[in-house]
Amino acid sequence: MTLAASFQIDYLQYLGPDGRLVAPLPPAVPEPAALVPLFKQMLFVRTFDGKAIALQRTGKLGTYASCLGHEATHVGIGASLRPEDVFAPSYREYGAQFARGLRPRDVLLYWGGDERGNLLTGAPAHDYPWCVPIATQCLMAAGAAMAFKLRGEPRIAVATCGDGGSSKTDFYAAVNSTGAFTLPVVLCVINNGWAISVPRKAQTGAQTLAQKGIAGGLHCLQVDGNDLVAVLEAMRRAGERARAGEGGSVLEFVTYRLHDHTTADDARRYRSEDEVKAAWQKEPFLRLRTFLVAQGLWDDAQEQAWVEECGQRVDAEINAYLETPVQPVEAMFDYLYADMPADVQAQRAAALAQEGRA
Amino acid sequence: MTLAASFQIDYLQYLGPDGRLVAPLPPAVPEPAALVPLFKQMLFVRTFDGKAIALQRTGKLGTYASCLGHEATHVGIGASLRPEDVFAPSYREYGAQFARGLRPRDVLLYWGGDERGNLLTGAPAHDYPWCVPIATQCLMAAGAAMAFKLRGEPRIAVATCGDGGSSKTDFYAAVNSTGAFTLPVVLCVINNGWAISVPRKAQTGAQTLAQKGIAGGLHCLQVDGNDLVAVLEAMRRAGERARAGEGGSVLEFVTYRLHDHTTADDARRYRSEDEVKAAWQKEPFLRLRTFLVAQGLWDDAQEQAWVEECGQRVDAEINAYLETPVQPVEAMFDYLYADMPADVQAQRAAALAQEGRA
Amino acid sequence: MSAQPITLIEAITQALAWEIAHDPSVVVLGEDVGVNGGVFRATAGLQQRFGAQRVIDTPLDETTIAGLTVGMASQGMKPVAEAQFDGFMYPMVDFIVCHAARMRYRTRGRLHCPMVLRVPWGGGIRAPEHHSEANEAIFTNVPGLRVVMPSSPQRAYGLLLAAIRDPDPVIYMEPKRIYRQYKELVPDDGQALPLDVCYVLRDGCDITLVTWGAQVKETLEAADRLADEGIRAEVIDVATLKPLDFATIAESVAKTGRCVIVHEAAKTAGFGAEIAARIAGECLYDLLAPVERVTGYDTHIPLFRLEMKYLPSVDKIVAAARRALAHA
Amino acid sequence: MSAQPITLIEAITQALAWEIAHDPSVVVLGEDVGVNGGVFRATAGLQQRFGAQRVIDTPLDETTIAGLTVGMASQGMKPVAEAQFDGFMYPMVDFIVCHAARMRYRTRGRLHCPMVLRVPWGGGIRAPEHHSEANEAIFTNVPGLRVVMPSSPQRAYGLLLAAIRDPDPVIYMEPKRIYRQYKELVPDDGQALPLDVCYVLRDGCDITLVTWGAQVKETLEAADRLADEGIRAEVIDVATLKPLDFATIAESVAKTGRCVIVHEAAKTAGFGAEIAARIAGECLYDLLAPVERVTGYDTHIPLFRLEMKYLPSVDKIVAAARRALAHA
Ligand SMILES: Cc1ncc(C[n+]2csc(CCOP(=O)(O)OP(=O)(O)O)c2C)c(N)n1
Ligand SMILES: Cc1ncc(C[n+]2csc(CCOP(=O)(O)OP(=O)(O)O)c2C)c(N)n1
Ligand SMILES: [Mg+2]
Ligand SMILES: [Mg+2]
Repeated sequence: MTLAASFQIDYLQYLGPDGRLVAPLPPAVPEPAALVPLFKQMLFVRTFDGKAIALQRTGKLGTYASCLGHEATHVGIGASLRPEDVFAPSYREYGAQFARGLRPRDVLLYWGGDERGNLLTGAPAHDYPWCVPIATQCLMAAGAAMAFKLRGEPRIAVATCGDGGSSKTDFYAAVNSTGAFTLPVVLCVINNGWAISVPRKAQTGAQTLAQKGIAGGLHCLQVDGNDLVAVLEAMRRAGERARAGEGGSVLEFVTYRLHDHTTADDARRYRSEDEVKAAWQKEPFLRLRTFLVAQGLWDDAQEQAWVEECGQRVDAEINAYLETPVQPVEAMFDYLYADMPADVQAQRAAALAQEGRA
Repeated sequence: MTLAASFQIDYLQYLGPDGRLVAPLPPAVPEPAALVPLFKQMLFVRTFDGKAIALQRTGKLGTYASCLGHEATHVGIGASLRPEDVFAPSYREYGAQFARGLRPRDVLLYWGGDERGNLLTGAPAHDYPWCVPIATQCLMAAGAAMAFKLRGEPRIAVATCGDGGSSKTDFYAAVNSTGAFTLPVVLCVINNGWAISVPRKAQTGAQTLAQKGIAGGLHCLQVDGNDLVAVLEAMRRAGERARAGEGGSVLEFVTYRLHDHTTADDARRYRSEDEVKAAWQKEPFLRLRTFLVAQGLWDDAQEQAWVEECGQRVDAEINAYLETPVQPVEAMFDYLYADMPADVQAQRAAALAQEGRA
Repeated sequence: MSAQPITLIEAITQALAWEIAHDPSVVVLGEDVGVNGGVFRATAGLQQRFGAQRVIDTPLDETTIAGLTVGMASQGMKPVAEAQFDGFMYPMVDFIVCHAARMRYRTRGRLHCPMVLRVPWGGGIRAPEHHSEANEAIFTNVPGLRVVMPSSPQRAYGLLLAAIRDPDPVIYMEPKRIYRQYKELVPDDGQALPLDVCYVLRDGCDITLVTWGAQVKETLEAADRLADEGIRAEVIDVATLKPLDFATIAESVAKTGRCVIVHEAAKTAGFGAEIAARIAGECLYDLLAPVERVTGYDTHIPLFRLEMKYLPSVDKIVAAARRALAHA
Repeated sequence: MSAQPITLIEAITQALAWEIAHDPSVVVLGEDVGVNGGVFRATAGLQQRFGAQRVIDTPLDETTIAGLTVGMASQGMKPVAEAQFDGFMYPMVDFIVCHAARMRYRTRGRLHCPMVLRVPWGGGIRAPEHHSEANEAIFTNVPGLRVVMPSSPQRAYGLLLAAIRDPDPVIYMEPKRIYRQYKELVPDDGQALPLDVCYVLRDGCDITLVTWGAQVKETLEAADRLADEGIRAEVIDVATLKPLDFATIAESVAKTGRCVIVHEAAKTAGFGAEIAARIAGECLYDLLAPVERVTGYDTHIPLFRLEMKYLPSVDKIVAAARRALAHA
């Protein structure tokens, strides 16, 4: 018996739950002050999230997927991308998308039942829309990266999916093709402990989700996803590898879904309050705040001002959403084909007639 | 940075290409004499294979997939199963199936365009038919194993697929579910270097195919698939784990496809003669023969007699195949549903009428 | 006997419970079907009652669900799998077409696949993308399958029992929009319904309205509206699309001479086409007017702000019926 | 100008070569399309000529092929993917339906998928299982797709160019049985054909025969046989199933009053149903006889010892035409 191959999965953490560094700041964070704008983004997205949930509860929004607890992972991923890179999200990574320029109202439009949310106004026009069929965005990202590679463009493709998503065959196909073609892809598995009611341990027998990348010969890392520093550093490493033509990565960000799966879900059915309480001890916001305050980079007055500004900005976005008129009926037909077939034209006319607009 | 997990992939080999042991015989082979009947099976299947190719060349068989070079892996897998286990093959593992009792004529019937080959007469009635959609048999095997586990039956499910097949999402789904449910499954990846014209290295960036099992937390082993002893030992280990409820395995058997992909293929288009010549140096038959002769367990006279018997047995099977009348037209309808719907009945009647048999 | 009237989805739960209790080879599997009882609560309480060996949460992969189901079914179990929503069935197509629908045929009857794939189907519940699709046409052309669509609590119960007991694969499509529309008394007596029978929900002699699933609601309302005008519409709930009980439809068209087919799926190559084609082939001389189809448009069902404009409606059905009746 | 007449498959190779040479965003990908030139030789010589950056062998996974194709297409390339055989398309359904067909719609035109999926399709070549399927009905109900079926070398060339250039996803189904049936002069001039036009291959006034793909061969032979009896059959090659040029069919039926639809796929809910349904809805008063469908039976195409008994045949088409003609 000889050794054919061996592997190890490292776990990355810099800022512990108590807000203290467990290791020196890595290259991704040259100085603590660099964290302040990202901390502010985290607070912004948390404000947005709370207001979106409230909006849904009043019946003014459809089903909404909260991002509570994922802020460090989401914002850290978003901050690590360049505009020319392509981002392929699942459905709750608003923090990453805001970092790319997305208007909050577009999130609301999407969950409000209006396709125009997917215009992702403000974000790079090549970014992928929200993706409901789980993990398919990972394989699309691999295809995008293949386009970049074939054209010799210095761009990378970054996809996110959940712990549940990492069970999906499309995720594995992304791992496989990223490795086979040495594609500039970063697959971010956001392990928040749950896929609706199914716990992480029911998804797979693997000790870590990061190790799934071994199946494709990829770079793999498990990361404390509640530690913004670790997220940034993991993304830096994976990004540099990808940009250098050294291939793709699977990064597992360990975090926790503090809210229900969506507003249509009731997590009390399947998980204990104790578990949620324990997760709150490790959430990403407080630890970073503690750190920044200790560094003299943040204080209560700043926070109060920023919270207020966040609230106002989100409210303005909510109003903009609420004031957006419904699309006309012909919108159903107008984006189906570049050249509308005759039968579709006829149906479009019939739909207009049905509205008395013939 | 701390260590989250580490893994290693061992390579198993006992009998080197020169026919000498590189390590003492393992538990799977208590004494060299145990190898003789399997050696004879290898010779039988090689005889069958040559005659099937010849039959195809005369137009008396459809496309046929040769198993030349895979005999140690195939026979070794077949010999390791119990009748109550379920075997889910792809399409060229005749050696394994003969070990389970299959009549050679059924192989010919199948490739001869007759579904009755899939009756697998002689083999256990629960075994799966040949499977054309690549690697789907792996996931079916996981489902079978799930049935065994739920019913508390001491049975295991063994599937084979190729190096190409290990890229297929269904393979990954089998790995994932085997791990998630701790199923008694052995996934045998028969790495014969090629998937039609696509070489192993184009399939994946993984150093070994065995390591794909790490993605599901499975037991993984890379095996010299031309070494019958190693095949038997790998199967013994995986089988014992599975039977003990310890979960599934991915075994990579490294061998070589010495023939064209099928009789419809021309491998000279895409691979060099040198490569094939080098592969013949490592093929499974000669090394085992050398070993058995050195052990005084086999000689030319025995071989001559056995070759002759193999030839006669195969010829008899070929004749039986050639004499099998075509199924009547109603066979198209009779196995579609247990309770034939009225419309199908009407079409059946029409088909009979078309034959003048109304 | 259930003392209380129950909804369509409760009838599904009741049927599952009956069959799990009475047949040890039945298992339920899917995403969130266990402790959570399914995102629509179709399996509510079942894991608690029958245990995690009978009601199984799977990893999040529809290929896996389909493959495990085929594997279990072909080894003697009767799995009832759930696809969480219509839009997530597509990865199951390969196993359904290549294995479930063919196992018996391929092995000349040696192995077969007694399985059910349940899927909540159709639009109109203000759900996110891919939660509102009508994709029955993907399955109706596939030999070896049965495709069933209940539209009432009683039919949901009886057809699901039949589907589970049937030795061949059944796609059981649940009209999610009417899961809780109304209640019916559904005796919990284990009585199955036939898998090849259309239901004449209302007798009439002027025009035949043919539909299935949630559109039964609008179609019956359209029949009411037509009745107000003195037009007696016969309403047929196809219920079992494959195999199709065309005889019942033909009999009705022979009587009325006019037919409107209503379905949510896109028009082109939707299953309504098959019914219209059968009429054109077998009932031509009975027809007094062109066969009308009131369907979804040939576009994707929009997100929910516009979805009701996509779906057939009482107005559209009534208008089509009037067009058909206008022919001499 | 190609000096020599070429076969249908050579016309495909010629179209691919033309478009790779003229549009740098075109790439070909699939299993064995590279050095091996495809299992049918459709891509023969292309990798040698244009390099491994333009003609790409993929890992063995159809989900991967579909996903990479959608990813590339939505980022500005024009990938032409190959599914090796019809029976291996099913794992692609999810990406085709959920992403390729929807990307433009979902993003209100921001992203789109200019891609082609080529697939050798149909029976009659004595191939193994899953190498002989006719599954166009899976795609014809899906909004946002185009479904194209060439049946001659010239149409193969012009339609493939059009498919690659079209900014939306096209399923391009190649009738493998007639890949090498006959040769035609196919000028290599880069001229595309329209993607929404049926071809009237033969004029006639007694009956309309509608078909597509390899069955064009039997249908034309049936028309010959009918001509021997003095019956003038009009033969229409649908060529572009989706969108359907129904006007051409309607015009013919208006003239002949009789129609036989011929296809290889199973009858129930096959695409022939859509054509018959359109006739029943839009041409009822032109009909002199019931619409006939000559199709595969509602069973799986058998392995090759029996497959010719499954497929439509000249005899079956002629018999159906005679039935239609027997009506007054
Ligand atoms: C193919 C598919 N199957 C099922 C669903 C329904 N669904 C939506 S989210 C979800 C769970 C996802 O869990 P995970 O991947 O861990 O992501 P998270 O929601 O936790 O961020 C499920 C099953 C879906 N959207 N797509
Ligand atoms: C889903 C699917 N795609 C494509 C094919 C066509 N095909 C048949 S065998 C083969 C290559 C298989 O290679 P591998 O898995 O290495 O097995 P081997 O033939 O070498 O034993 C391909 C592409 C198929 N049968 N099924
Ligand atoms: Mg999760
Ligand atoms: Mg191989």
